[in-house]
Amino acid sequence: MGSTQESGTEGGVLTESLVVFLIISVVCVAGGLGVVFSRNVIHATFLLLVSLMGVAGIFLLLLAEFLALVQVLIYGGAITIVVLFVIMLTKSDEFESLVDNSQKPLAFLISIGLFVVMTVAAIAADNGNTVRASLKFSDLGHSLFTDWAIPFEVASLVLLVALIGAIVISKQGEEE
Amino acid sequence: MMLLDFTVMEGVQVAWLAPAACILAFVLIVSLRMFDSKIGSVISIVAIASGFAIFLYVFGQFNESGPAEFAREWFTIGSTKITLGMAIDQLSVVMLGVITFVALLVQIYSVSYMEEESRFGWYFGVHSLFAASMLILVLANNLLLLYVAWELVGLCSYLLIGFWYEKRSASEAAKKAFITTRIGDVGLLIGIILLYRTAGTFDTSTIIHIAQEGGFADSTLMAAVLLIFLGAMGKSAQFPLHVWLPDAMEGPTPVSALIHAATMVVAGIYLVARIFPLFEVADPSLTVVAVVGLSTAVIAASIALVMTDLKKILAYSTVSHLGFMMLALGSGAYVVAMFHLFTHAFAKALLFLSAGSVDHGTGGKRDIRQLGGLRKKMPITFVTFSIGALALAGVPPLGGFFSKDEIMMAVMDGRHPVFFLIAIIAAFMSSVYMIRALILVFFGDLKPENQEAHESPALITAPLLILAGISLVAGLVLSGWQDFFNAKHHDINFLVLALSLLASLGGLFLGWAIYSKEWISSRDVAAKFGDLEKYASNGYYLDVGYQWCIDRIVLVVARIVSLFDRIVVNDVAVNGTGYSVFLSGFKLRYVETGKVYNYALAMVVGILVVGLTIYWGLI
Amino acid sequence: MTNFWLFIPEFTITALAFGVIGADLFLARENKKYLPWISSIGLIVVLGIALNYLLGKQENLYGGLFLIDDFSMFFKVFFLILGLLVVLISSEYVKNHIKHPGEYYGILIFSILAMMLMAASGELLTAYISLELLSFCLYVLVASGRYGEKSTEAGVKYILLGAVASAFMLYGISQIYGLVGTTKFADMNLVLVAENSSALDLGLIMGIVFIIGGLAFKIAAVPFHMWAPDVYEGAPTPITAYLAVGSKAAAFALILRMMSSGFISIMEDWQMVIIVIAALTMTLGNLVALAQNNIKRLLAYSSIGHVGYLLMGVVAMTPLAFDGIMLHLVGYGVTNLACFMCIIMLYNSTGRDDVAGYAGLADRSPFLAMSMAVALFSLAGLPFFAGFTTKFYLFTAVANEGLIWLVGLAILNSLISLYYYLMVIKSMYIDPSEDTTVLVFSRYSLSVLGILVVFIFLVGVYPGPLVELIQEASQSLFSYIP
Amino acid sequence: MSLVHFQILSAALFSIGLYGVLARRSAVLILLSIELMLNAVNINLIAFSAYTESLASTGQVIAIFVITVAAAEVGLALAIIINLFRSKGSVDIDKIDVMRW
Repeated sequence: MGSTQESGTEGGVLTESLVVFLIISVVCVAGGLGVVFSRNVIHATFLLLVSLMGVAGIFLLLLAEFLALVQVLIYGGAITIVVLFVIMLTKSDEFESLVDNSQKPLAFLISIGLFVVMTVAAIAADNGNTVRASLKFSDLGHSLFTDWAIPFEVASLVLLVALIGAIVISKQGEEE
Repeated sequence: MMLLDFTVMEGVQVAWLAPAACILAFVLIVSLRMFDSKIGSVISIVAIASGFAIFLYVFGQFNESGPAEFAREWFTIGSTKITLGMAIDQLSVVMLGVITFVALLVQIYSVSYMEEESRFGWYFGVHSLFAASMLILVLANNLLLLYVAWELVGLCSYLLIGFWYEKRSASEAAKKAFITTRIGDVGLLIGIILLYRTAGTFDTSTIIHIAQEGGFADSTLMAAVLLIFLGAMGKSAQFPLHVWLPDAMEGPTPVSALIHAATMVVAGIYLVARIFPLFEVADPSLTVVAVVGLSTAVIAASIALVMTDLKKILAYSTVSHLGFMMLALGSGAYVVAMFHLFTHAFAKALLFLSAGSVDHGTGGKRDIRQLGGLRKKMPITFVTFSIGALALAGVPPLGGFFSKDEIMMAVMDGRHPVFFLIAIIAAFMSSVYMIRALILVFFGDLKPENQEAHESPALITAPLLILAGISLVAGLVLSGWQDFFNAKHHDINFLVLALSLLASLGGLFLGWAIYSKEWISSRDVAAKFGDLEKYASNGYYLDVGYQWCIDRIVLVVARIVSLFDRIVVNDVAVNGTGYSVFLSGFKLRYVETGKVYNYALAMVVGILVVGLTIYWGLI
Repeated sequence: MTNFWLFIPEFTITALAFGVIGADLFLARENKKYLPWISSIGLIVVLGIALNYLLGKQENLYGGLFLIDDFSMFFKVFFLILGLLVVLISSEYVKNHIKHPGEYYGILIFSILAMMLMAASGELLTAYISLELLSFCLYVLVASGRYGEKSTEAGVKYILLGAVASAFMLYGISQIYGLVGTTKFADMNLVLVAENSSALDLGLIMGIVFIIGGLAFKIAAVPFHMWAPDVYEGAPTPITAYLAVGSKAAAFALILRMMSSGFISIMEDWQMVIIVIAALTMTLGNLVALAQNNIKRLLAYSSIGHVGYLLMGVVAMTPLAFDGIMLHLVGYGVTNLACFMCIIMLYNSTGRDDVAGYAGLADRSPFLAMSMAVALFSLAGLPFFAGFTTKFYLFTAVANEGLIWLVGLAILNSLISLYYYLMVIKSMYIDPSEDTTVLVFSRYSLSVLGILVVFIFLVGVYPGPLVELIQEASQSLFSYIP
Repeated sequence: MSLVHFQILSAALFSIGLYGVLARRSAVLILLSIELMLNAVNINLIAFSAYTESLASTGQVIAIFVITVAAAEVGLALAIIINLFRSKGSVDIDKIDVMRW
């Protein structure tokens, strides 16, 4: 099932790939933090794009080229654009006053708590495996269309329903 | 099954027709919306009359061929078949008779009593439904069906107490009855399910059989039996769950007579009698029954002494007598309990209907301080009320005398003498309050505002006379009763007999002395009742002494008890539970802020709490 | 090679959905009234096809992704009938209040497909994607109410919270996938049995809890219930009925299969938590319902209460308890639909959905008041109505496992619930109405309501055949456990 | 560099997204935060599939579905939000509490 590739070394030495990982991680996290702390919704959207492109980089590090491609195409090419459209359609100046709600401190605590729990879980379960495996496009495609044919078909219906729904709902306000 | 095969059928195969007829009446009245017309009452009375006819047939068959049972499958739970069926035995035949007969009389009475009401047909519809469910309750051969009927009966009671829902007190009372009895019902259903868990069936006779074979773990059986008893306590208004019954007097008087005196409230007694062998196996449980019964009898009687509302006096008297029945059950004599149930049903229905007649004749007065001297204006009611009162007071040879006496003997046999002594005191008090009510309502001077009082029409007095006749002779069936139940005759214990007689008559005399002295001048007494004048004047010291006793001891105790009753039991335990339930409902709703992020926070906190709980193995 | 005949109900129902949406494009505005007929006849045809081809089949497709057995068959039939009934109760409402009937019915039918898939899926991803299809359909349907009303608000709340819940569920799936190494329920069970993990590690717990959290959101169990009252109130009324019955039933179908064939070996770990959730859910639902004055909101809380009862069955984890859950789902479903049919009929003619709007209904429309009373009595679990039989079965099954106090709490809660149902009934029969015009309904509505009321009595009085079907279904579920 | 690094990154993104969901007032910003959470899931999935040979393609397949669903979700949610904006003139979550209690 594809080639395997040695990476990293023993003893926590900073390898090239680790450095790359750290840089991309910082981009991801910084972008994410920007999304949730930014006071400007347009900035937030662009920072989301930055963060998601970082995620695409992570996918590359994980040897999932196809996913990285999809990530860039869908998030960069579609989702962000749609969000920007919507922001333009709605009154963006409202966002200046629309910052955070009253439960912000609690939200902060809970998020930190969840992060701690998840990190502890990850560290506890770590099996120290440093070998990454990559997957051929054709294998992915084959598996998607044979083993996972049912979810695939259902996913197409999900998209269809979302499409119809979006049209129906946004047409509602017209002609009234 | 050939339902309409007119060859001789077993009683049990016809018995179900009685509730079926009543349900049919209910469905007809409700679906045809005959809420305002008189036809509703005709349908209902025809149904219950045919129920009575069925009883006569069933009774005849039963005397020939003995107990019988039949059942059909309803559905299965796992491997357990749930059946619905009817059983005919001594208990159910007796109850069948009492219910159909009293209900028939009460409905006839209601035609005249309720004629001015709107929703006249609705009243009869619910009456029919009540009769049907009560009949199902007593005929049921399994606990599940019994429970079903038990709930329906409670629902009808709720509807009828709240019949005059425009009156705030009536709808409050309905609600209170509903909530209070529900507390018991939870126990009942859990108890039944507990029995089912071990027995794998709801069939009453099978469960009893298994219990007698020792098939239940002691603790399970004990828990189940006590939980079921909790249900009986709620329905039969045993202390401290009795508080709903006096309030239930907000309903129409015929309803009080039928449901809250003669039939529904004895369902608890019937239930305990029905599964009596279980109580015998789960040994100390009968002591609980006896203690509850005894305390109910005494406490309610002492409260009845100080009540001024005629229906409330009767209500507390009912509670007290239900206590006597429980006491008899707790003393191991369920046959005696059933006998008292029987005599009490007629006597108390009679009293309530007479009270209703007073009410009807005086334009709605129920406070005994505003009544008085009615015996001339309402002679028939006077006679019937007196018979009822004396029967309950236990004056020989009326029905109540025999049944009370039997209870006393049973208590003497089955329990510690202390029980007996307290029971005698309760019996004594019941004489006092009965005579008090009798004197204050029918003797003395006629109040000027009551000059218009008149005797009630024949549709009202006829049922009164019939019930009075039965109360007069009910005691005579005693020996037949015990044979019918194959029970042993108690050896007559003359000490007990004498004491209980003394209690009844002493109570009557005392009441007479106190209440006629207080309301009529001694000269009037001397003039009217020459024989008694000597006693009254001789008994002056006694009079003062008893008055003192009553003022300083009985009244104080009674007030304390009734205060306790009002505040602790009523306001805190019953209303308090109700209110706290409501309050928490009303407070909790504000958690629902309408804000998405609050909702999301609740979810996330939920997830974290659940996860960490599992991780740390907290529960 | 996969036998595609086994997918025939799914294929045909997809075709039906497309057909309805397509027909909408070609039908003139005055002919749109035929859409519900097309949909319902189509659903009946699908039902016939499903029964004809799949009855009694036992198949395991795509290595356990998709299971055809009595359990999934039962739910398929249940969902198809449910969908049919929802189409029937929708038709008059849609005519008056919904702008795009074709899409409404089409998406409704897609959601039925989604529920069928959920009941049949034997694997996390398939289950998830089907759940997501259902959710999307419901988001659209919830938000499809008349412009400017509460519907949009309900839609926003539902989709945002639903997305959060689905993110958690996905994270859970990823954890399970990484740590257990498979997403198929049956294999998961094998791995978990083999590990024989007395103490689960945190990551795995996180996975399971996140997934349960996502499903708990769907069934609106406390504390994941908070969207439900708002969404139920805001959604178009037939959709509220559908949410309360369909999406819950589908999520329960999934939960039952997942718990019984995936997580049964680590039952001790999650059992206690579900007990607590069940207790909280039923208590909170019934208590808060006491304080409601909008009928849809009241029923939302009542349905939360019912979820509490159903969760007890999940805790008990026996075939008997599963029977109880399925039976109660059916009984509750029929009853709820009847209840909502009444609400829709009243809303269509008076525009009221607050409890006060029910005052004097008995005089204005005796049949409607009677049906509503029957439905409410059934929800309260009074004897001879569906609710009693099904609740009783469920409670008994749970008590059989020794959870007596939980059953006691449930009974207490049923009694509390009787109280608020009676408030509505009292309002209908007793309170005077300010408006005393007699309400007239179409023969169509009355007959649909009549059918539902008959069902309530049928399930209540003669549940035997239904119980037998359900027993077969739950047996097939437990046959997967080694 | 091993699996645990990626998992911690995923945890961080997930928590950041969650913070956004819990703390923001604009419906659009909440939606963006949810996207962050979904991406965290994807990192987790692909990391597992890359580091565990036996898991093979499943992780990537699931990730594809996650992206699909995320895209659809954004589309639908934005449509509903636009509708909300048209009827209320705002996308402020604090203002959509007509239905409560």
